[in-house]
Amino acid sequence: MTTNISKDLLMLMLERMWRIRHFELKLTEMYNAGEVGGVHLYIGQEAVAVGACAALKDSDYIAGNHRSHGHPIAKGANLKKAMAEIFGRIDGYCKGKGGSMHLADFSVGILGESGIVASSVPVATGAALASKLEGKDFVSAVFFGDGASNQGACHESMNLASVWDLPVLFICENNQYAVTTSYKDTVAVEHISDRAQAYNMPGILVDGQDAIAMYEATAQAVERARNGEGPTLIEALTYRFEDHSLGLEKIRKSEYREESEIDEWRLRDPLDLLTKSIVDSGTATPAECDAVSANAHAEVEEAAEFARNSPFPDESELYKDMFASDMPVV
Amino acid sequence: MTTNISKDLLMLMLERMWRIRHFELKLTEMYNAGEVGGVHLYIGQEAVAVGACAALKDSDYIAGNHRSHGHPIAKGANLKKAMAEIFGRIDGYCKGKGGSMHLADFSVGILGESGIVASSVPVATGAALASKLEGKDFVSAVFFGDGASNQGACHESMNLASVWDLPVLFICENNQYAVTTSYKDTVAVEHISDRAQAYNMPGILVDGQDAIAMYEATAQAVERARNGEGPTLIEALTYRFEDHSLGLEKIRKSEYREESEIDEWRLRDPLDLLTKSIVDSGTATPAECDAVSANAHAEVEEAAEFARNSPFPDESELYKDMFASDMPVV
Amino acid sequence: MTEKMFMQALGMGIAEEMRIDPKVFLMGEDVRASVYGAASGLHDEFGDERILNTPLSENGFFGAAVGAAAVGMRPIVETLTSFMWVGMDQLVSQAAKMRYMFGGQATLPVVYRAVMYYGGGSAAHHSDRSYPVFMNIGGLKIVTPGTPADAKGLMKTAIRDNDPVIMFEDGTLLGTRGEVPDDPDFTVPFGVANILREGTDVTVVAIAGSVPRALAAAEEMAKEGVSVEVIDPRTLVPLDKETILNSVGKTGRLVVADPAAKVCSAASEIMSIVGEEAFWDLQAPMQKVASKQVHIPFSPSLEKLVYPTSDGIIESIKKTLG
Amino acid sequence: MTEKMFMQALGMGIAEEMRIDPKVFLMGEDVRASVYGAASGLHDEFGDERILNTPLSENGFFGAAVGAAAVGMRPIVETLTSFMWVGMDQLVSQAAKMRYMFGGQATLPVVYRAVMYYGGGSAAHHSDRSYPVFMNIGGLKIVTPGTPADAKGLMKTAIRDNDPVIMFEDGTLLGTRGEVPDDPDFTVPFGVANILREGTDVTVVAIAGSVPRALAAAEEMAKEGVSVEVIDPRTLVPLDKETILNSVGKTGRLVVADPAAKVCSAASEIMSIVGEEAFWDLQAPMQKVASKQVHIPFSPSLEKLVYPTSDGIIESIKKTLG
Ligand SMILES: Cc1ncc(C[n+]2csc(CCOP(=O)(O)OP(=O)(O)O)c2C)c(N)n1
Ligand SMILES: Cc1ncc(C[n+]2csc(CCOP(=O)(O)OP(=O)(O)O)c2C)c(N)n1
Ligand SMILES: [Mg+2]
Ligand SMILES: [Mg+2]
Repeated sequence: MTTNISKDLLMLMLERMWRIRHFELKLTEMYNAGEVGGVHLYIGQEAVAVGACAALKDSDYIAGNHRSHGHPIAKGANLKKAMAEIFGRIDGYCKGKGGSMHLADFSVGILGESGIVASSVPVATGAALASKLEGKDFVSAVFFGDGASNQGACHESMNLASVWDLPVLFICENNQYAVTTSYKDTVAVEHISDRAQAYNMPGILVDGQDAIAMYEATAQAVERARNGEGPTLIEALTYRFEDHSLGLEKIRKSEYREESEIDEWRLRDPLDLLTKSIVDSGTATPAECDAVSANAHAEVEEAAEFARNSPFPDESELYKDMFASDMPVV
Repeated sequence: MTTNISKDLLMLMLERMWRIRHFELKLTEMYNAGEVGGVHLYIGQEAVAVGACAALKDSDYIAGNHRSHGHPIAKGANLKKAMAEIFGRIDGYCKGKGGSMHLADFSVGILGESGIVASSVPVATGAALASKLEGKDFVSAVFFGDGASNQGACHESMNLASVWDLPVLFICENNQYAVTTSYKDTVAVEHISDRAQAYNMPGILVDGQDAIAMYEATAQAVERARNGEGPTLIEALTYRFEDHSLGLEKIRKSEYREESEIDEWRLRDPLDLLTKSIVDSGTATPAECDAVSANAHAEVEEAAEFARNSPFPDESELYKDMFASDMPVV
Repeated sequence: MTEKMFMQALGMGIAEEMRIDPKVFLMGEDVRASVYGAASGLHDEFGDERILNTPLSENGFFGAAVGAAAVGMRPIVETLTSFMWVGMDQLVSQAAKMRYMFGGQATLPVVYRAVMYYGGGSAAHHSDRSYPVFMNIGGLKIVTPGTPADAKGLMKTAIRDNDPVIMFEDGTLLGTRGEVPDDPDFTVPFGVANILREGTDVTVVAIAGSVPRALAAAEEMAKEGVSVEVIDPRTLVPLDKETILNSVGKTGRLVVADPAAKVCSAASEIMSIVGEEAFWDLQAPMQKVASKQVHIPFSPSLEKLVYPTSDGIIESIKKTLG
Repeated sequence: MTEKMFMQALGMGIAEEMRIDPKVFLMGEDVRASVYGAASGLHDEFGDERILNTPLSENGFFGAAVGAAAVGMRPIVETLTSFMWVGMDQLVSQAAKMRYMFGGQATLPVVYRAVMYYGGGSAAHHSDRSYPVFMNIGGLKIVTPGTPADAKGLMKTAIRDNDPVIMFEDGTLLGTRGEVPDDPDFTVPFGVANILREGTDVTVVAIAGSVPRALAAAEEMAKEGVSVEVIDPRTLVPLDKETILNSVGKTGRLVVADPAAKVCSAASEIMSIVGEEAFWDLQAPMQKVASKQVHIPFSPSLEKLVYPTSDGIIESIKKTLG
């Protein structure tokens, strides 16, 4: 895909995608070594979050789900704090209280990942409501899966956002499966983006392996949102290359997907595709691209080291943060 | 509308519509006299339930909502038991435990009205699931409002019914308002029936004042359902002639609808329209039609008398029916 | 001080806070018309921008309130207790848990106004009194005003509070009258019980709609020479244990009157605390006067058997006196 | 009798009942692959028709189960406790209330299997132990098996029962082992507590995952010459009050160990009953050993502080001994 995106932005996207990839690979390694618990890997889907977040500003908000490392890293999360959180340490984003599924960084607009499928969809809609009520120009975007799209929360939020013209982007990452279940068995229409018709909003089907396509679709939707023209539903066709989660290996054995299908999707690795675009367009050299990866790798290693060395939260933390006010909980 | 519906069926529809109308008028009278509490009147919408239920058999199921007298009467409920229930008496359908919003008669397929908006939509979907799992040929139909259509329960049920091809009819009674709020302010699309596209099922827009049109649309959907072709969404355009409920008179003062709008809709009274069809087509004489009304009126008077004379449930009933087994509850 | 109805007092509290703080807004079904009463006049004063009629989508707009609060607004959400089941996930998974699981990053100043209609033939689908459920869940402040003055003062505190709060507005109290301070600075703090009547023989802890019933019972018992102390906890989270334990320390006898269903009720909780922490003070079995463990029957002949009454409280007081 | 894991015992119970009764079917997310384990092998045996993978629509399919049950099927629904919030309205407004509000017309033989993962770093969104919530709501039978044999026997009873049942399957017990009867006629009745160990000095009522911890504590105390009676109520609705009251009548001392959050917990309820009905038998303050009133923190250093432990139970036993 040819594009007129600046080199800076392209390289930023490449960097964030590599950060995610290396982050997830490192976690796999550490999981196998017994250093961390089970997590949901974003490998294969990097272009979705990164392409989308490249179209957002720091002052814009995102919210995510249980497949929970890609979105915050794409939005600019600090790898050390993210890793420390997954280690359950005091220097983590949530002081170790949240863990892998609850990364958040309110300071750069990351309203948080969420373990209950589709439960951050209404929350992101509410952030957009605040933008509208206060006449601000920030937008919010929420990432959710093909499985999540079947939750009532999505219907209610999309309808609400549309009748109130809220500046929110509903980004459905259709990675084809919810755990072992194909979306073809649970979604009544061909494309989830077709459901946008039911809410009188644009429904855009995007190649989720292509970061540039994701960026462009999102940028368009952001513009609409900032202009007060309301929400957009973006369906990104993508694939998770790995198991549903580290820790659910046994499910792989149930053979809910063919090896050949996985192999085919792997041919469209989002990192390869973006690198190729960058190189083919003469934007950067292969060596420059390799350096981005190497750098991200080093950052991730540092983050892991940081996380390992951070202490566990101590007993005094237990009741803290239940309430904003310091009051006895019981 | 010309039609090849049998005289028997037309007269049955007229009878049930008059039963509903007289039932509601009697309740209004008794409410004003302080004999019964607040209820949601179905006046103006009679053609919807009656037209739809005319296309169903006794072995088919229906479920309803808070506007709760029309559906059961349309499906063949006993007026005495219905009235006694609204009086909270032991001879009522639910021994007085349910009241106006919870009429039910499982013996003729009335799975019950429901006070929580949209909450019987999944239930009706489940009845249809049973039909499919057991290879039975019964269908189920659920009545819900324009307001209710914005609940997640509707999305989840319609999607589920479609992916599983369940024999269920989603009948949305668009009476234009949810309490004081126009559906135009809460539904993002022009017609609620347009949402059917999002579930890959037929969406049919029907004149809900026209019992024959309702019958025909429903009969078509029933046929599809019995043939294993799955669910249908029917949107019936209708109007409630009275306030949201007896007991919420003060809301009328908020003037959420113009007198002229009410007057216009009253010109299309479903009883007038059906009577005219019947008379114009030579199916029956005006006198025959009047007799139907008079008869229904007498039945309602009898039902009121029956209800008045039925005793209140006594203390021994309090814990009964919490559980099927006789066990101490506490 | 002016005499006001409980419902008006709630509305006064909201209006005063909306005047002070432009971040406060009210959303819910038909709030512009104020179907439930306490929002009367607000639409006229604050207009469409701050009084929002929502679609019938409780999970959606309960959650939208969380999101709006998370980025700095101060939403008030109006609903009935019985409709909270529909939006339960957003209340529990987001409103209640978000702050803790994000290590304190989220500040959620949102007030859910849960009107509890019961006692008037609303039947099973419209009569829930579910505060014990939210007490168990944790992370939400639970407010149960028992008098018109508290209705106003606690509402104002709720709106100013930086945590998610559920105001359980007791339907049987909405029409009660009492003196309500006009002072816009008047607030009632959370976590401080109200000793409505001092006494020395028996402690009656009365929640929400039980408050006037407990006071009537105390009055009645006074005629028989029994001195009853009546305590309204006002907020169940945080709970002012201290005041209750001190009172039992003085009286040695405890009756808890709670309109919630009796199993795992607020009454159960308070009794479990006293049975553990003030056991040696107790001179008689504790008495629970809560609702019968049934769904709410429509028929008045059955419904009247369900809730705590003055007579029921009197009977229990007598039991503790042996 | 064969030694089985708790999780296998649950599956055995389901399989046996499905063999007997063609109306029984299982539905839930990814149940064909048995992501949560206890449905292992069922898809192979019973096929697509009776093992249904649902969309991610808890409110929708929880309610569909009610509808299917209302017209004669016997659905088993698999979910996690934490996902029940999403489908709460159908559980409360329909499953729990329908029979009563329709005067007994609806018979709803539906079993909700709520797996409770906690204690293993699942964090706030996946660690709920919400049975006290459903105890308060009423209308649902609440089952909390504490041993593999009970897992099977109570599951079979649940499936045969004509009321809606929630089986709370404790994640910390899924891997425990024990003798399980092979007899397909073996069932465990509801409302009959299990006296797991007789004793004379202190009564410990232990719920779900607290059962092995209470037994370990009793074992430990025996070494110190203290005789502890350990009672597993097995079902919280119906609750076998009798057995608990009789035991306290004998020992005079009560400890309740409950993995639920402590406020308005099952422990609170049991203590409130004993404090009212067996007060004169009590010789010491009752002791609640329940989870701390916080959302579940991810970090193991914090999470381990939350739940009842054997040590915690021992400490409380000692407190009751003064
Ligand atoms: C409400 C709810 N139901 C079920 C689950 C269990 N669960 C976790 S992830 C998942 C599949 C989600 O699928 P999808 O939305 O497509 O996201 P993906 O995992 O494919 O990224 C399920 C069923 C959950 N976390 N929340
Ligand atoms: C979940 C839920 N939310 C709110 C209400 C209060 N309520 C009762 S009827 C009603 C309006 C329903 O509108 P609609 O579905 O269009 O039905 P109509 O009354 O117009 O027949 C509302 C808001 C309710 N009963 N249940
Ligand atoms: Mg997916
Ligand atoms: Mg309507």
